[in-house]
Amino acid sequence: MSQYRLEVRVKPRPGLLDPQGKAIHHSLNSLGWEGVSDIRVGKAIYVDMEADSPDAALEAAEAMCRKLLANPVTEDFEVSMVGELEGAGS
Amino acid sequence: MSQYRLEVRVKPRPGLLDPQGKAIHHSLNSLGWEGVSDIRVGKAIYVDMEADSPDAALEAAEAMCRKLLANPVTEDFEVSMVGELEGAGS
Amino acid sequence: MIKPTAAPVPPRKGDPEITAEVVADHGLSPDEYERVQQIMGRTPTYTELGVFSAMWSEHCGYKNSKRLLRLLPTKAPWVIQGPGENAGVIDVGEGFALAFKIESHNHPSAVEPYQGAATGVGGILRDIFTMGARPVAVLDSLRFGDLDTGRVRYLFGGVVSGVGDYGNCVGIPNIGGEVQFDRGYEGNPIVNAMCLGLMKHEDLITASASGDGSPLMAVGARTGRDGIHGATFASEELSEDSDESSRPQVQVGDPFTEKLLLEASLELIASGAISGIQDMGAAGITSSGSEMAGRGGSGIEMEMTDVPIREEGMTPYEILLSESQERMLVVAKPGREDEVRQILEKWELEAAVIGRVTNDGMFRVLEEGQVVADIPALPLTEGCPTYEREGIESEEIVALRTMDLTEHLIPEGDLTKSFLLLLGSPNVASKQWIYHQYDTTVRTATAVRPGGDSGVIRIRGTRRAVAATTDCNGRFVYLEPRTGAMAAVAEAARNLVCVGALPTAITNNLNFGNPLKAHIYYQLREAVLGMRDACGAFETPVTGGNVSLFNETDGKAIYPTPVIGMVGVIDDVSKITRHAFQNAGDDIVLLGSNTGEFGGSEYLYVTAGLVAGQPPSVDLDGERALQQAVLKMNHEEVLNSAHDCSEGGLASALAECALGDGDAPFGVDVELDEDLRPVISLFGESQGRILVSASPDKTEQVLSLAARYEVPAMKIGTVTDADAGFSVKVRGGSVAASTADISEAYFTAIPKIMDAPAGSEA
Amino acid sequence: MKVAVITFPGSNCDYDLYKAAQQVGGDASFIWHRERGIEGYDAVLLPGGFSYGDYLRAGAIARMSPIMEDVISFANAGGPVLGICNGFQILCESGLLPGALMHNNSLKFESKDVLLRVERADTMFTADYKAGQILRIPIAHGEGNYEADKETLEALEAEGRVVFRYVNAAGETSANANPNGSWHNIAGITNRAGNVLGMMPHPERAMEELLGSTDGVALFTSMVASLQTS
Ligand SMILES: Nc1ncnc2c1ncn2[C@@H]1O[C@H](COP(=O)(O)OP(=O)(O)O)[C@@H](O)[C@H]1O
Ligand SMILES: [Mg+2]
Repeated sequence: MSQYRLEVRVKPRPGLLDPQGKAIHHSLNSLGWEGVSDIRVGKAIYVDMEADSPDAALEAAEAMCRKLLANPVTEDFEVSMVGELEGAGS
Repeated sequence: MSQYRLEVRVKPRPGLLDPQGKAIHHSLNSLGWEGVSDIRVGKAIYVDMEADSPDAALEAAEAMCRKLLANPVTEDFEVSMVGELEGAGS
Repeated sequence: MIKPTAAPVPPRKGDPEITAEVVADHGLSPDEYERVQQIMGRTPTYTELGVFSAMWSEHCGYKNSKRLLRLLPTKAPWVIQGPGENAGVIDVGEGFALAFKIESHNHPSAVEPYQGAATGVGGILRDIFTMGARPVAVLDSLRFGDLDTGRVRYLFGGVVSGVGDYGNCVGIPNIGGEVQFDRGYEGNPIVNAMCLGLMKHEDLITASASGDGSPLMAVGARTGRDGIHGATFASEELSEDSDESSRPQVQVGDPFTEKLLLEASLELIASGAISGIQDMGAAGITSSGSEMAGRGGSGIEMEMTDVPIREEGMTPYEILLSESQERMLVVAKPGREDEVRQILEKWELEAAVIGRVTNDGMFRVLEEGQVVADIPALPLTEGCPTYEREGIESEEIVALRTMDLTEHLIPEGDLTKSFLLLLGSPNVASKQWIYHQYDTTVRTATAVRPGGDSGVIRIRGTRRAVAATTDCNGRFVYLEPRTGAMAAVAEAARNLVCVGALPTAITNNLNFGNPLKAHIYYQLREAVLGMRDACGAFETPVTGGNVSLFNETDGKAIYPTPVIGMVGVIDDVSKITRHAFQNAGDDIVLLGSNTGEFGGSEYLYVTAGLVAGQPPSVDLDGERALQQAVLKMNHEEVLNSAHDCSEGGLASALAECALGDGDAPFGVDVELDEDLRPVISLFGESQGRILVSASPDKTEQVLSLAARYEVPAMKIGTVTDADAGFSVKVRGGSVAASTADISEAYFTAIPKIMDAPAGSEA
Repeated sequence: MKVAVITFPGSNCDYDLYKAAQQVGGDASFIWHRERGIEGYDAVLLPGGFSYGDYLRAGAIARMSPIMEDVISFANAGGPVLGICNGFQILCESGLLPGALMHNNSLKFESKDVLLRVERADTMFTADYKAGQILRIPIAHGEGNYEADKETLEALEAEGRVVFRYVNAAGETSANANPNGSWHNIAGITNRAGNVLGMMPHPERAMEELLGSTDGVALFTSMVASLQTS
C-alpha cells in the first residue's frame, strides 16, 4: 500500500449557465482585463489516499466522483495523479 | 494575438481549516473509502483569453489571481496553460 | 383589426420535416394537431410546431384543468386582480395592495433538487415583481418520500438549500411553509413556492402588449439552451431514465442577477417608460410574447437574431423555447427605449430591442428578416382544446378508506412511547432544520417567523400586517379528495386566525398525477369542488394558482395534493398572537371538538405504516364560527397563545405550544374526558380545533366568547413550569414525560437524520 | 450625523441599515458602489447581503468596486466604518480588517437568533452597552466562520480587539453556542485604531420589540453619541 495524492477537477457542464463565472468575468473586464472572453468555475479537490497502485487510486477517485464529488446532472469531472506521498506505506 | 485557455487552481492554505474538505472526507469514510486520509477543496477556474503569447497569458492569469481570484490570507494558487483555442486570432 | 391569418412560410433550412412522429414527440394529440392545422390553414413549420407544443402543454394551456378551475369562486370586493395575470392582487387597506401566487417546480426538482428548487423560487419572485409589487416574503410547501433512503435525503437536502440559497441571496425572508414525508411522494417530490409582494394600489401594472409599434425588449440574462421544452417536460410523467434524458433541461438559477432584475424592474415600472412587463418563465419568449399579445388583443413581431444569446448557433426554435432564467420581456413606450436601457445599465444588466407590437393579431417570428413563424396569437393562447374527462373513484382507495381500524384503536394506559415516536416523526417534529437555512428576518418586517401558525409581515408606516400560510394534508385528500381539499382550506384559515389575521384570499397549487386516468381525474375534480365549497364558505376567493399534473413515476401517482396558500390581514400588529405558551399558570382551553375519525392520521402511519380509514370530516359552518370566535378573542386581547391542532393530534399540538422555539419551554398539565378511545383523544387529527391559553382571569371571557359563536370550548388544563413536565390524561390513557425528553424527540429528529454524513446508510 | 450606506449590486440589507441609522437620529443616504466620494459623511456603513452573489468568495468582487478606495481612505483617516455580515466580509477582503470568513462548519446557511457577549464597552460602537452584557441578535449567513493565521489571532486577543463573541444563555463561549465554527467564538472585531468594526450578526434587525429584540439599538446610539462628542 502507498499513499497517493490525486487531483479531481469538477466543472460545470458546457452549455449550463455558470453564474459565478459570469460575475467573475464581469469583474475582470471592469478591472481592465478586456481580453478575457470566458470564465468557468469548478472545483479542484485534492484527495490523499492509500491504495495498492496508482491505477487503483485513480479508479477509486473516479468512483468517488460518480458517487459524491460531482453532480452527474450538472457537472463533468476529471481525475489526475499528483503523485506518491512520502512517508507512507504500511 | 491568440486565444488561450488557462486553468487556475486555488487551494486552501495548508494548516487552515477547510470545512468543505472535512465534510467530504467524513462522507467518503462513511461510504466505505477508509483509505482516504485527507481532502482539501479548492477551486478550478478556467480562463479563456486573448494574449500575445502563452507567457503573456500565464502572466495575466497570475496577476488576476493576485488581484481577485485568490485570497492571500487563506489561499494559494497555481496557474497552468490548457492550450491554444481554435478559431482565434485577429 | 383584420382577421389574422397565417401567411405561407417556407420551411427553414435544417429543420426537421413535420411527421406524425415529430408531432407526437411534441406532446400534441392527433386531434390537437388537427386543430393546429385548422388555425394555421396549412402545415405548421417546425418552429411553429414547437410554439404550439409549449403553449398547449398542460403547464401553459391548462387543457385538463381549465374547465374545473372555472368552478372556483374568484370574486370579492377586496379582490383587485383575480386569476389570469402573473399573480392575484388584493386590497389590504390604507392604500396597500398585496400580490401573491404559488408555483410548482416538481419535475425539475426531481431531476436536480438544488437547481430545481432554486429556479422555482426565482420564477415566483418574478411573477410578483412584474405586477409592480416588491416581494416581501416567500413560503415553501414541500413533499418527499420517507427519509430512510439516501436518494430522498439527497432530494430533501438539495431542495431546502436551493430554496434557501436563492431567497437568501435575493434578500426575501422566508416566513413559512410545510413539509410532509410519506412514501406516496417517493419518486416525485413536490416543490411549491409562494411569494407575497406589497405595493401601493397605483403601482399595479399588468402584462399586456398594446400600442401599435411599441418596442419589445428582452431584459436581464441572456438566452441559452437551458430547459428547452421545460413546459412540455413538466407535463409528462417521469420514467426510470428521466435523470439521463432530462439533463439538457436543467436550468441553473442566478439569484444575483435576479436581485438586480428585481430592482431594475421596479425602477422601470416606476419610471413610466414601459407599458407592460412579463417574466419569460415556462416556455420562455414564446409564452411571454404570445400571452402579452393575446391579452392586449394585438400582435407582436420579433427578430430572433436580435435576442442576446449566451451560446453560438442557436436556432429560432431554441431561442423561442429556452427557459433560461432571470429574463423579462418588456413593452417600452415608443421613443423611451433609451431610458429602459439606462435603467438596466445602472443595474449592470442588458436590454435589447427584439421586436415590436403590431396590430395584425399575429405572433410573428423572424430570422434575419425571414419569417419563420406566423401564428394567430389569440387562438394560440386561448384556442388550446380543453377537456372534461370522466372521473371514477378507484376501488382500491374506497377499500382503504373503509378499512376497519379497530385493531389500531386498542392501545390504552401509558401511551408515552407512542407519543414520543410520533413527536419524533419528521412530519410532526420541529422544522427548524429547514427554516434555520432560510433568512427569515431580512427586510426587518417579519413579525412572526416560521415556526408559528402563519408567517406575518408588517406593513411599514402602518399598524397593519399581512399573514400567510400554506397547507395540505395529502393523505386526507388521497383517502377522500373532496373532504381533504376542504380540510386544506380550513387548516389554512385556522392557521391565519391563530395569529390574529382575517383570512382574505387564496392561491393554490394543484399537484396531481396523470389526469388522463379516470381515477386521477376524479381526484382532481373532487378536490376542486372541495376547495370551491370551503373558499365559498370562508369568503376567501381564489385569485390564482398553478397546476402541476403528471406527477407520476413508472405509473405511480403522488397523493393528490392541492396545496392552499392563504393570505390574511391584521389591522393591529400589537395584537398578534403566537403559538407558544407565554406563562406558567395560564389556563389551556380547547376550542372545537373531536369528531372521532382516525383515518390518514400520522399515528397510523408511524405505528402501522398505514394510510387508510375515514379522514376527518369538515364542518364548514363550524369552522367559520371557530374562525370568527378566535378573531374576536384576538381583538379583545384575551388570549396569550393560539395554535391549530393538526398532524399528531392534540398531544402533539400541546407539545408544540409548550416547547415553542426551544428557548423557554413550559410544562403542561392537561386532563380531558371524551367518550373516545384514548389514541383518538390524544392523537386523532380531527379538524376544527384550536388550542388557546389565557391568564386565569380571562378564561371566563374566552369561554363566553366561544359560547357566543356556538363553538364548543372547555378548559382542559394549565401551563406549568418546565420542571413539572408534560402530562396529558384522557379517558383510558395518558402520556407523561419530562420536558427534556419531549424536547429531545421534537427538536433532534430531523437533524439526526440529515446531519449524519452523506451516504452513511446508502 | 451624516451616514453613508453603501449599496453594492446584491446588497440586500442596505434598506434595513438605513432605517436603523434613521431610527437613532442619523441622517442616512444610500451611495451606489459606482459613485465616488464620501466626503462630508461622518460614518460609513457596509450592509449585509450577497454582493455579486457572493460568487468566488463573499465580498471579494465588491471589494474591487470604485467606492472601496474611498472607504479605505476614509477608514485610514480615522472615520468610523461599520460592516455587518457581507459588510464584514468586504472589510476583510479589502484588508481593513484582518483574517477571512470561511464557510460555516455546518456547511449550511445559518439563520436564527444568537446570543452575543459584549467584550468591549469602550469602543465607539459599544459605549452604550455594558461589558459582559448579553445580546439577542439574529444571524443569517453561510460564511461567518472567522479565521486568520496564528499571529493575527493572537494579536486580536492580546490587543482586545474582539468586540462580540457567541455565547450560551449562561454567557459562556461554549462550542454549541458557536453557530459557524468561528475561532474563539468571534462574532465581531475592530481594527487596531478601533474605528472599523466588522460583525456577522445583524444589529439592524434587532431594533424593535415587534420583530423580536431591541438589543441592536445601543450599537447605533453609541455610534451617534461618539460622533456628536468628538
Ligand atoms: N418547508 C418549510 N419552510 C419554511 N417553514 C416551514 C417549512 N416546513 C414547516 N415550516 C414551518 O414549521 C412550522 C410547523 O409546520 P407545520 O407542522 O406544517 O405547521 P402547521 O401544522 O401548524 O401548519 C410552521 O411555522 C411552518 O411554517
Ligand atoms: Mg404541524
